[in-house]
Amino acid sequence: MKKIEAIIKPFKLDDVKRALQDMNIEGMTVSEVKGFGRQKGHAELYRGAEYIVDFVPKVKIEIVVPEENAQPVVDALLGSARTGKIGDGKIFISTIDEAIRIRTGERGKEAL
Amino acid sequence: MKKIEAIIKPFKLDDVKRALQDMNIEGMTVSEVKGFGRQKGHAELYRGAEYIVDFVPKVKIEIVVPEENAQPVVDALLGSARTGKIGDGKIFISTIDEAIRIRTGERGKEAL
Amino acid sequence: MKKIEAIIKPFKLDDVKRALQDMNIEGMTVSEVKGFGRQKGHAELYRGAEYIVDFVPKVKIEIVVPEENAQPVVDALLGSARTGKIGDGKIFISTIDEAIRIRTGERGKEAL
Amino acid sequence: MKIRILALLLGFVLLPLSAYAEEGGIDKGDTAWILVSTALVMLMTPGLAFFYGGMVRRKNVLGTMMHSFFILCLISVQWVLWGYSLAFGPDIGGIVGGLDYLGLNGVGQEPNGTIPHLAFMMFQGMFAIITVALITGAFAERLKFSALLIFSLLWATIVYDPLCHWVWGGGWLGDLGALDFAGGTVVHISSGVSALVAAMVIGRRRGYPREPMPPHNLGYTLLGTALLWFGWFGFNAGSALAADGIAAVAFVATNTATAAAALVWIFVEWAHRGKPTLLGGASGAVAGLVAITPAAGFVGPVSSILIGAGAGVFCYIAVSILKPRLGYDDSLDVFGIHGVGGMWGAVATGLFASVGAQGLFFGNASQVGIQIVGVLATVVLATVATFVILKITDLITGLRVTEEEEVEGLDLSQHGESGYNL
Amino acid sequence: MKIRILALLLGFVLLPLSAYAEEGGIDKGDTAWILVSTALVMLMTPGLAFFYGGMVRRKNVLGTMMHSFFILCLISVQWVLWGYSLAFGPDIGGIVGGLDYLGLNGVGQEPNGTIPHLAFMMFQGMFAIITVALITGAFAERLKFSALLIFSLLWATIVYDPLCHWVWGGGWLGDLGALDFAGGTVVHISSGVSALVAAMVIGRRRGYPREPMPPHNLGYTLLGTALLWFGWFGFNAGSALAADGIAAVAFVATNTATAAAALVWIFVEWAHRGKPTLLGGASGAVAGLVAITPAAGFVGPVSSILIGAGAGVFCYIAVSILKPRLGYDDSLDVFGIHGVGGMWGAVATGLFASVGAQGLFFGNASQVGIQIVGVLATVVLATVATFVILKITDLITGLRVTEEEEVEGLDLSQHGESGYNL
Amino acid sequence: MKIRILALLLGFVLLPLSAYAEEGGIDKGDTAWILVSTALVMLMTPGLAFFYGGMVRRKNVLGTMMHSFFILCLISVQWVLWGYSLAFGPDIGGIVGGLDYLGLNGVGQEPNGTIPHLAFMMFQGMFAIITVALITGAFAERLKFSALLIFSLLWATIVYDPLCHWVWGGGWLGDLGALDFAGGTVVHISSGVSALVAAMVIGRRRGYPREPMPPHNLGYTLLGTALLWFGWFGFNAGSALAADGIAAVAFVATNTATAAAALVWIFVEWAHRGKPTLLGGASGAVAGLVAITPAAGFVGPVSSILIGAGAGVFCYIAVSILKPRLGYDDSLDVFGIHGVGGMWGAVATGLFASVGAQGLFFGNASQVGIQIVGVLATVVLATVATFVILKITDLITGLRVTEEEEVEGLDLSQHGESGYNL
Ligand SMILES: Nc1ncnc2c1ncn2[C@@H]1O[C@H](COP(=O)(O)OP(=O)(O)O)[C@@H](O)[C@H]1O
Ligand SMILES: Nc1ncnc2c1ncn2[C@@H]1O[C@H](COP(=O)(O)OP(=O)(O)O)[C@@H](O)[C@H]1O
Ligand SMILES: Nc1ncnc2c1ncn2[C@@H]1O[C@H](COP(=O)(O)OP(=O)(O)O)[C@@H](O)[C@H]1O
Repeated sequence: MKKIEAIIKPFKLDDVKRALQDMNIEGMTVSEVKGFGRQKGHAELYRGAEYIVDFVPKVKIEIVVPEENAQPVVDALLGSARTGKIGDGKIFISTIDEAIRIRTGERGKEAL
Repeated sequence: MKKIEAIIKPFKLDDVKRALQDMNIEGMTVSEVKGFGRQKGHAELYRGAEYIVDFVPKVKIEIVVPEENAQPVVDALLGSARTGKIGDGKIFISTIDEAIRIRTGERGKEAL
Repeated sequence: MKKIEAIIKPFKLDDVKRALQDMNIEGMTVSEVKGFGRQKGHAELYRGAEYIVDFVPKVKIEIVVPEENAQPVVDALLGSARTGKIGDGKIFISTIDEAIRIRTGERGKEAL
Repeated sequence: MKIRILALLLGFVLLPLSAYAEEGGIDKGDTAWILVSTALVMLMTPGLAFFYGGMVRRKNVLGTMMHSFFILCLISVQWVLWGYSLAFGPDIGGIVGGLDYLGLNGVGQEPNGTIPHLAFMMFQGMFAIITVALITGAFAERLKFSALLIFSLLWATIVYDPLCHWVWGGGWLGDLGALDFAGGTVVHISSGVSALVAAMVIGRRRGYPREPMPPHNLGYTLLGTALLWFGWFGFNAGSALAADGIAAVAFVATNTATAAAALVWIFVEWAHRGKPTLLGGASGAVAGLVAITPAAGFVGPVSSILIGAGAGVFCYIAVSILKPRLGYDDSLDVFGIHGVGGMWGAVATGLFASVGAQGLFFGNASQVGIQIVGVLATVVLATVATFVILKITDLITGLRVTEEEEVEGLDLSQHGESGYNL
Repeated sequence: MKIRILALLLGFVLLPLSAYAEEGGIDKGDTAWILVSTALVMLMTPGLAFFYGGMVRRKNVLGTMMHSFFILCLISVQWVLWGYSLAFGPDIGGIVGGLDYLGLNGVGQEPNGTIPHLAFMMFQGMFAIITVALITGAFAERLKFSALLIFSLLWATIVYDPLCHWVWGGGWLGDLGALDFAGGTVVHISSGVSALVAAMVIGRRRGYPREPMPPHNLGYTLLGTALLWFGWFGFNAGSALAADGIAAVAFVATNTATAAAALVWIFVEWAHRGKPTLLGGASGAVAGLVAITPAAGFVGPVSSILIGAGAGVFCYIAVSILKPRLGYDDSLDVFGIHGVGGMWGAVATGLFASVGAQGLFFGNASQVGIQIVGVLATVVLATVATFVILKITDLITGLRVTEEEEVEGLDLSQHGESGYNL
Repeated sequence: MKIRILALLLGFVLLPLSAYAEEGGIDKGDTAWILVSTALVMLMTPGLAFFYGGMVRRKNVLGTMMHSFFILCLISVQWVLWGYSLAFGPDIGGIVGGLDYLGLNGVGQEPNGTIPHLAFMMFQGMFAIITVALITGAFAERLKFSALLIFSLLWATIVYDPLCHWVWGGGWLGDLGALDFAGGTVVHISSGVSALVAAMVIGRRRGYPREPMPPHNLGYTLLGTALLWFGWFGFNAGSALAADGIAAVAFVATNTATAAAALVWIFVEWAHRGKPTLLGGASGAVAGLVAITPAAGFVGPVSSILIGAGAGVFCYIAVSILKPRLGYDDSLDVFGIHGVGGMWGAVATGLFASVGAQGLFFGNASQVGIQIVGVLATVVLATVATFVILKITDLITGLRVTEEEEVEGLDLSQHGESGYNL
């Protein structure tokens, strides 16, 4: 099994979720993160002083899928998360040794 | 070493923590995430209109253990996080190449 | 490619970020987590009653780098995140199969 | 209220040997009450900042609150410089006040009724402020801040000041006998209708109505509701311009109608959607406050319950059924609550008035007609003028932020600040 | 307060040629003060919503705030329809008021003392509201909303209205000479004791006391404390029913006792647990406000410090030592603060009264006995009636949410809303 | 204000047959107004807790709020026990009041002017409280709580009480003819200058100015601003000590200057940094409130605009340009806003006074000189005494928390509590 981690722009979450649902991905886990990268942060003001916030809000999506589904998921992510502007984010793929569904104890693909 | 990631129901965190402590697991890292899966979200109201929130609050627990401890930890998780209802969550196991304790620079099992 | 995950003390984030920038690491993803480990939590008061909060606020930094950069990054982390007191945190290293930049579709090292 | 001012002035003229005369016409009890009422009405505008600020998305909380807060500052100065003069200066043809009071020239400690003229001026000023602020709910989450500045200044000057003159300043609508105890037409219909026009001219928020845009902090909204309710005692009971029995009538009507409207909204939503909500209660309370405003000093407690109940039902329907059908994006339902609630209140005043004036149910059928004339006149003025003002504003600065700024949120894009660093 | 009403009525009867008579018995200074006080007391109930709402867990913030807000709406209407009549209608056997004032029939602008009758009615109404709202802290985080509706309506009608009549409406307890300046028995003992009964009948929250249930937003709790303290000036000093020296006495006593109680709680917790806490300060302040309530117009500043200090100590002990020992789950310590603080205040009034009445330390030993009779009568009524009302409510709708709903939180399960989307 | 007190006392002496005499010298309208004003000023201190609490980092929110709240409690008691006596007891050499009023001995319901002496005492007490609380912004996020306790008690007793006596209690500065309507020198210059001394003695926060320390909750800061603005009507218009024309003058000046200062700050920041900010608006508003305080009852609306505008400009410069150059860490800009705003206001009073007193622009050149003497005297007293008090406090408990405690935050380290569990 593969774990696909995507760091995306927060306002794209809805589109991404819909794209994944459309291809019958039934599970994912999402968290709020702060990103640091080529996309610059922004300046904020505090009583006439300016300071730079260099972390940018991002959303991380984690999806564990059987190996054969990895490429389609990546394609769906690329299709739905892209705006073409700096900061669109990354996809990282790694290997998962085992998955277990807590409710039933099922293992492997059955657990997803 | 193995990393065990469990996505569980938030109100089970206390039970899970106790179960892990009981088997002398001394470290874990917890974060708040939102899950999407078979468990349906809920409807919320906004001035007479209904909308669906499909992300469900979940807690993610990450525990890195020597390989031989992986199965006992999984068993403890299964024992303590299960309610038997949809949405109990998943356990994912993956491989960690190296672990280092920042304070001492110790590596491997010593670092855990 | 390697993913380096570091769990550090929140107030060290700024130093760590600077150390990584100094070695031209251009991307990382940060999230707020709660840690449980040797470092004890603290007591809080509620109308004359005391209770223990055993989770400690921590920050998790994830950095994906080409394999050859892993050791320098670890060194930078060790140098910048250490206070020498219990609770300084851990570094976990794992393997990433593939990285993709969403904006361009670039893969591998190019994507980082 | 106009009636009362006249009565008070008359009283002053006819009773030169009364207790008032001993202190130069100023009654300290009345003055204490009006000063307090003025402070209470002032607090309503920050209250509105929280009421509105809690309902928007987190990224727009400061931008939304800034609207109310900035208008509090801007119109405070506008009113002193020229607004009060346009509204309450010597009448010019029933349409607008003269410029005699520019910069509050000649407005001092002398009595106006039984209170210092300056106190009357300031009490009225707080009404001007909140009326402009109310509109901002319509275009929350997408207006350029520079547009807000220009729009507010023009709207206060071109719509509010003359309309206030029409009803309370010696203008034609007051002369006609329209009853508006504390500002149903002047404040609520005018802002509600202008809000609808603004929502349509400016257009919907990006993503509306596909994406849900849930309130980010209902605690703020409840806080705002509480401050509005609290301040509205000054608004309505203060409009008696005296600490007397009429003030008590208005106070009781205000509290009772508000409570009834909140209850009814809660029950209707419970029946309709299966759950009673806090936001529903808060929305109903504001609807009730709006509807009782023109009637407050003219009705008894049972009529107040009926007026409140009507507000709960009508505003709920407007907000939850009509709005989605018609498809406009009045972000925070200014029209659905202030427009609809205000119209119902104006008509209801013509139906239920029984204290110091008579409505239809108390034998005076003609009052309803007069009330409807008042509503229509307000609707026409507000619609036309708001449309023109928006077009002018658009020419000068543009109305909307860019799409990118809208996605980023007004807090960062317009103000370079974040609501929370939690 | 009863004494003062009598005095004012007497004054009115005996001085037909005084300044009052010139304006039909209404004093505008007094009226201004009571209208403001009424608004202040109204604000206390939303204040309570924040005081309580900040202390619960995040998932129950709206459900908790909704209790206070809904009761504000519900009892506002109940009071107008029949509550005022039961409390202040013509006395029936010292037990309850007659139905003459149903729907406020006959309650109008005419003077009651030196203020319009409607103003007196509304001032009293705000007391009825907050008393019911206070109880909700006992069953926070687990009550069904439908149960709240029924419980509140029954409790207001069966417990509050008659009890209010006993003490202030011409009933037997007032006749006995019990001193209760602003509602120590009527408001605080009654709600505190009922809260204890409710906590025991409804049972503990799931996980209590094993799991810590820390306050989710102490800023809200401090806001609530501030609004309570602010509003309580209306509650206590307004209970003079005049803007006079007694009002000033009550105002000073209120502020002083509150401050002293907060200081003492802070110091006691500091000594006992090693740290001075904000929640301790807030809790102590409320305890002081409670304890000084019956005494406010009867005591000087130094007595106020002592009464406040006693409240700080006794309520701290009740909440932090007694409650865990006895094991009941009065979620937000209504009994520990209002019950215990109210009883101490009632007795302390009998000890320290020196202005317009005498207590034990000023030579009138019998007053303490009378005070204790008042406490006991209130305890008995509140205990029995609350128990019965809870049983009835249980039959009609059930009292508790299901376990699953409790885990999910009241915001979502009862109201379909979330407190925050941050 | 002193002038007014004299006038009122004179009036009382010379008109024994006037309406006042009929009620023993107490005017109920005035009393109602002062009681309300006292409640309003009380609310300012919790308002300050939110104003300050929103600006610090999350980990210090409770520690910061606790400063204001604790001082409210502490000085409430100190004032009653000995503070009032030091400030308003029989004059001793123009320097300090005698101990006759210890424990409020002899301070009762009898009239002081036209209000009960107790009401005057309490109104003044609220000023003492907020003055001490204002200082806490200077050392936010690093002071030991035990140091706060000692510092506050000493500062109130050694600085505030005598200074208040100098200006209002019959002391030398009032005799000199210094105009200070509601406390420009007594409250704002004294706290602002003491804050600067404290910031320098205690030293910078760890990480300042390298690390940005953005406000954690600007909603709280806006709430605080709203409560301060609202309460300041009591502060300034209440300082008329009567519900009369002067109160109305002060009310209008307060609102107008505040609005103007906020607008100017917003526009200056917009021009200087490219964006108008909410925190700027809030800061400007407070600067305006500060600057108009000494002038409120002496100036008309146009002068108020100018005074407000000056405050906006001068305080902006002090905070955003001067402070970083000089490098001290006055965390929440107490000196930049209260010190600088207060000095500008004191001088501006000497320039613009035209109602009941004359300033430079109205033909009385000497007033400016007197005002400057007042400023200098206050600066000297505040600087020297604050320095000494800090040294004493340091000896007793130490001033700063440890580095570890500072990193952890005051909420946990000093109070064992967390602001939020979201
Ligand atoms: N090497 C990396 N390791 C982990 N996360 C990264 C890395 N590089 C970038 N990111 C994440 O991806 C986000 C987007 O990267 P950025 O360089 O801004 O733009 P782009 O995605 O267009 O290359 C960052 O905000 C960060 O969260
Ligand atoms: N394929 C997946 N990848 C990542 N996380 C998943 C995946 N499937 C489920 N999850 C996580 O597990 C949670 C529970 O899954 P769900 O399908 O609702 O019920 P169950 O655990 O009973 O199968 C989800 O809310 C989500 O956070
Ligand atoms: N086995 C583990 N798996 C995952 N996270 C761990 C593990 N052990 C420790 N951690 C994380 O590292 C943090 C620091 O660990 P701790 O034992 O307190 O001190 P130290 O880092 O000095 O060994 C913990 O708070 C937790 O977040």
